[in-house]
Amino acid sequence: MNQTTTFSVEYHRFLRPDGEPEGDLPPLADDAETLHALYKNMVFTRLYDERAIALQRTGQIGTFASSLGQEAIGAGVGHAMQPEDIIIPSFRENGALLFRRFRVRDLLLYWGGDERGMANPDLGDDFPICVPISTHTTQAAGVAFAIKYRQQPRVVVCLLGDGGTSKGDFYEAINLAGAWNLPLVFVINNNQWAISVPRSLQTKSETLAQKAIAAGIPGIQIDGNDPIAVRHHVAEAIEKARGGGGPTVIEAISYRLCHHTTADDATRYRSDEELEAHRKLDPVPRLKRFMEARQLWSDEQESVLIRDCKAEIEQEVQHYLDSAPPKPESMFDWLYAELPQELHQQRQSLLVRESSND
Amino acid sequence: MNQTTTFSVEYHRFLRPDGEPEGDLPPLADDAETLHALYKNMVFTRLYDERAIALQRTGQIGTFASSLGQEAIGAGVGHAMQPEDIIIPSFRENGALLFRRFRVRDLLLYWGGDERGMANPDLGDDFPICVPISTHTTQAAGVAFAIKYRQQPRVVVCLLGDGGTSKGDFYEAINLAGAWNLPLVFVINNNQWAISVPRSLQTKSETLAQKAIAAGIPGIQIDGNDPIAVRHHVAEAIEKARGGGGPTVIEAISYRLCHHTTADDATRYRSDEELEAHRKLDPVPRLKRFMEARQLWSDEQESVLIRDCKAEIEQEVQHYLDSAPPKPESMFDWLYAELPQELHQQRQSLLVRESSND
Amino acid sequence: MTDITLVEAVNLALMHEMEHDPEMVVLGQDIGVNGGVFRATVGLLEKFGNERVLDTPLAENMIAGTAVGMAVQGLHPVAEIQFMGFIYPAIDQMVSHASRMRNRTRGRLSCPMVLRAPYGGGIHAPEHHSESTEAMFAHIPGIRVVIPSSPTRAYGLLLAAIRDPDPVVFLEPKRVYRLMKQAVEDNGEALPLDTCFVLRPGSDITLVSWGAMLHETQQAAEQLAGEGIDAEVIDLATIKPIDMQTILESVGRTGRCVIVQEAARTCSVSAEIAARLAEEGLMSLFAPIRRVTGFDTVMPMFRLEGHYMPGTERIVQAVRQTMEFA
Amino acid sequence: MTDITLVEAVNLALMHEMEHDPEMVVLGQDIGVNGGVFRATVGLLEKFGNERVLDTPLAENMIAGTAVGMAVQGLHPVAEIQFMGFIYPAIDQMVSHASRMRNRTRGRLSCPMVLRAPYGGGIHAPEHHSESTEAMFAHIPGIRVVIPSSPTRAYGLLLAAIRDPDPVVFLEPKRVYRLMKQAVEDNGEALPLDTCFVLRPGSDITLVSWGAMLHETQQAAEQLAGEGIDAEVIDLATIKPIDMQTILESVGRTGRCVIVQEAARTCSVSAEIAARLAEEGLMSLFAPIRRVTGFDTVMPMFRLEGHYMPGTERIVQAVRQTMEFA
Ligand SMILES: Cc1ncc(C[n+]2csc(CCOP(=O)(O)OP(=O)(O)O)c2C)c(N)n1
Ligand SMILES: Cc1ncc(C[n+]2csc(CCOP(=O)(O)OP(=O)(O)O)c2C)c(N)n1
Ligand SMILES: [Mg+2]
Ligand SMILES: [Mg+2]
Repeated sequence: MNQTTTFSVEYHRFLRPDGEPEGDLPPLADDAETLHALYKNMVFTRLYDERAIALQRTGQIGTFASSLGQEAIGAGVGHAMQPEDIIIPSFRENGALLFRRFRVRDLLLYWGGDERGMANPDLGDDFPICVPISTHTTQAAGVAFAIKYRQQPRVVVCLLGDGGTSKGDFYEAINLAGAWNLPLVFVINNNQWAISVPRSLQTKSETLAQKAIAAGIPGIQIDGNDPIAVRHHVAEAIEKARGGGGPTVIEAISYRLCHHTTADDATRYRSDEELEAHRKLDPVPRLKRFMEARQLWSDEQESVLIRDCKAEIEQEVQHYLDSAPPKPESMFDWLYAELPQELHQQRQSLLVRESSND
Repeated sequence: MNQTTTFSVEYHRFLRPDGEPEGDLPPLADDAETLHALYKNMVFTRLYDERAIALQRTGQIGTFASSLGQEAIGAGVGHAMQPEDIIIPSFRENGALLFRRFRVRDLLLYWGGDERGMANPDLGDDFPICVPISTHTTQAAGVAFAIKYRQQPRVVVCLLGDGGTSKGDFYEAINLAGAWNLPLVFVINNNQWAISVPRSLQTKSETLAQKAIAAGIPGIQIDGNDPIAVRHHVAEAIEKARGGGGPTVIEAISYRLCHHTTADDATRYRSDEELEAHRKLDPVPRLKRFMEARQLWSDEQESVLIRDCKAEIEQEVQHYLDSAPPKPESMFDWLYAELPQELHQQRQSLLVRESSND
Repeated sequence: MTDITLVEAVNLALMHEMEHDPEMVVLGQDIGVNGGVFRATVGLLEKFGNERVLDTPLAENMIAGTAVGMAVQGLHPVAEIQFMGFIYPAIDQMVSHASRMRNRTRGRLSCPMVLRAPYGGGIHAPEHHSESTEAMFAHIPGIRVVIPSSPTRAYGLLLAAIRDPDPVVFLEPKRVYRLMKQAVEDNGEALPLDTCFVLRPGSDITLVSWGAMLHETQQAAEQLAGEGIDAEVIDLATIKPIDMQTILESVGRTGRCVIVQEAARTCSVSAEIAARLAEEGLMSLFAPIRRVTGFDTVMPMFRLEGHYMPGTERIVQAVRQTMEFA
Repeated sequence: MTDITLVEAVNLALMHEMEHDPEMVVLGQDIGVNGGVFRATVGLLEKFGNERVLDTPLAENMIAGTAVGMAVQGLHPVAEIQFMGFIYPAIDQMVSHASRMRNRTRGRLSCPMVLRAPYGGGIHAPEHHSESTEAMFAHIPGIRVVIPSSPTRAYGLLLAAIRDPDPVVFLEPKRVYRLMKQAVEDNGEALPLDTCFVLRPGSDITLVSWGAMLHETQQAAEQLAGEGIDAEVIDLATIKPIDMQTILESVGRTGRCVIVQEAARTCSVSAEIAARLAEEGLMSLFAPIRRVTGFDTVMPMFRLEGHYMPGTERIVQAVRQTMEFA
């Protein structure tokens, strides 16, 4: 006896790299406000990244991860989420975080080596940046369970990279999301590199989206440099989850136009040709051309936007630079709700040392 | 732009539960020697399991895991492997281990709480029983790499349960096996329960075989109670791997007719009806009926086989019961190749204590 | 109020808190219909339903990570790891996240979770079922590690652990699960964390232990009493943070100390206590501190576990040697 | 023979052994074309090809498990974990398998693997990149934990680790990677494992340290020499097993001991050394043992890491206090 079960993964794109539409566009493509919001977030993120790299070069923050070339993912995800939804990010989701309630000063504090960067009370339930790859994915399942348990109409969005899909954590998380039918959307930024390791060495699977099949949940591929595709398909998955339809894995195909971080030199391991080829797929000019062709964007709007973004970023940078240094004893003060007895002595010894250093 | 990639998982069976063939049979179905070997192993394993449970009930070994109802998997896997291949078992592969060079006395020593059970030098490169679920799967990848690195025509077979497929280890292992094209076959004994947790709570995926899709490698489902299907498809996957064709995941669908272990009471969590329904799928009478229908097996052969198996098992049990107790200091003597200085004192203190207890 | 065992006390505390705290959920392997392989969660599913009593897929890393997510979101998850031998995949979540959420968000988020696991040897269990690696957790800043040694303390300490606003690793000495019974009143009263319990006052020597080893330690104290040695017995109970005050005060009176643990010796909890005594209590010591511990070997399979685990005799011996020291 | 840094010495040892041992392979993240994020494996791919220099998928548990499998099969894998902060998923394989293969098969199988990882703070790295949790590994029976503190010791100890027939966790103090240079001869000579190195003989007090903290410790010793205090400085080097002979002998002479580590205090390696001194060397102590350690806090992000890590001043202070003790 033979029987065959089949599965499939779909790939979606609305805008060609040159900004020309292909096939039917979703309603949001006609909504200037949405397009402007997406575009603004991408431009702002790119300018922020640039500025942050400059701050790193001058020793004003530490190692920094840019999202150059991948801004459509952050913008699309950020815009697709409702304020009450919860984002559980990795560390390269600058645009998505900025779309939510993270401020540039928060992010600079974090990359400047200061825990206060993730402390802003306005962040609500949004998770802090997660550095250990994919460890946040199972947490996302726990958060999604809590939401479901409380019957709240909220959705969790968890972001990770292509490299992150190789870790057992990711698989365990999507498996639980499926088994428990959780309101949870995973968005993979497949920027095709995990530091120096290309996508082809991570896995033999033809797509990353098909990893969802292992969990019995839907997985789709989208052009991650098409902001309209990202916004549309992420929103669709979020609303499906909100309606009780369960989890989705979305592989957004993009490309890391930058070094891995400021501590990395990508020329060691990838060719200029490859990089140049991918510059042509840049999401920012793609959306701009689309808007321009529809008379939804002008040179003047562009220059106003850039001027405004820069001004806001500078203000935020100044805020960051003006921030008082963290108190040494703060490493004790947030460790537990109440400091255990045995740590009073250690805390005290730190204070004594500090004051004797004055 | 929309594109669709499709994947599939096939299910295979040759013998119906009543032992009648369906569809074309593979050549091995005509080979009396092979059929006898499979049958003998299944009968031996079942008798061994029974005896081991009796030993546990009388306090002569500790907790024991029977493979009742799942004997076709061990037999098929054991017979499909070449002597130079390497088995990396979990803890329920009694039949497969007995097909290789593990003796009943080895297994009883192990379940009797004695490390010497896994020490038999005849075991060659075969791995010891692995208790922590799925932790052996990545090790299997390492062993398969070593074989490939040395260009040896050997194959690694790694066995695990349905519950084991939920662990990240399994996914990380199949992913590496795919990425590195390793000579490695994973056989999942889907006995539909992980202690009290049914298959349906482990994962939403329709099959366990489809988890292979996440790694970009082939996954198939077989009737794990059809010894001919197991032997045929496992051998096919092994020989494919031996020829450089890479890894395969095989989900063998069976049913745990026994308690999880002697420490478990399955009546707490599953119904008699379910159990009874699955008794009808028992692999042992299935193969017997098939052989009988073809005049390849007689009542006399049956009684000789049972007598011989019992005699051999009794001899082995006696060997086990006669084994000298392990030396207390042996816990030090195999810890490192050479005992570090600081442990001499601890070892000495144990010896002194032992001798003062005399 | 009937006499109950330690595992029944665990069950009673879980029942009590589930009833009073709607934010509490339990999760783990086989904890639902089966009631846990040791029956610690028996009856919970029937009473609270599968919305709050969650049989998980088989993945300890996921169990811990999911509990972290639940806790950060304000639930009070109590996750069971079936045996301590399978807890290692959960360490990453404990050290990298559970212990840090409050600190890294300066209090914006926190992680009030409990990770329960039966631990320790002595029940002739299979390989990997007899671990005592509490020290690996005790080294992690930002968490608590709590070990009850009797039914009453199991009840009170588990309630405290669940109510604690920070992550707690709660290790249950499985050899004691059914070793003895005590009258436990289901009054919902938690015992304090971060504090030792003096089980037997004494003036000649201080014996510090926790978990299953307290029973050998108490037996040793009885036996020593017959020899005219009056030992004080302290149950450490909370392994991290350590209540050194109580221990220092005791050793300050007795001048002698033996620490008893089942775990391997090197970098263990007994090492920490001995080190602190050597730092802070050196001048009150009349004799070197002795540690009676498991060996620095792999926990042997069960035919030899009796040789691995410290027994009454080794404790008595160590105390005698300490007392004889002039 | 040119002067090289510690990370270059690691590279030299890897190069040397790859050339002489065809069973040796290296695996890890970014160790191939990229040569490792710290360049420890630079040049290996070019020289030995991608059959022996293996960029793995991103999964530390898998890296460790694969290395276990390779080693059991007789290869000599040297696996890199990119930062110690990401080593936790690998603990399960180390404690449950690498450390047990020989014992559980009574020598039929063994596990000659090395798990390398840069560790420690002080380079202003992001969150999770500054860990020092060597104690969690030092608690595991059946493995070795080795930490070099200079280029020469990195070269000799890494060779020894690779040639050792048992599993070794090899932790490289990343702050020292490029801190200093030494002349290292590529003679393939291993240094002994399981032994301390006396870096500076002295008669007044014994300072024990390892890894990056040795540098502060040596600076402190220099400073103290100016004050007329003659400190002996011992590099522990092999953290597990501990060579207590050398330490006891030293403390037997000096009567005083300060232990310096970067790691959090509780249940750490310094606790073990202090405990053993309190057990075996109590009578030679003129003053309480002091430990200068990281706090029992989460390693803070880098703006505060300087406040967390013990500096020369804290060591000097502790030594003075120990010397003043009457
Ligand atoms: C568990 C873990 N291992 C290693 C690292 C070091 N590391 C940081 S980013 C990175 C690559 C991540 O690749 P990917 O998931 O594709 O995300 P990307 O950086 O491309 O956005 C690595 C290996 C880490 N942070 N966590
Ligand atoms: C990592 C780990 N977690 C938990 C256990 C306890 N345990 C032993 S067997 C088992 C169920 C295994 O189910 P499955 O993989 O389906 O194998 P089966 O027992 O059905 O053959 C569990 C949870 C374990 N051995 N290892
Ligand atoms: Mg990537
Ligand atoms: Mg099963």
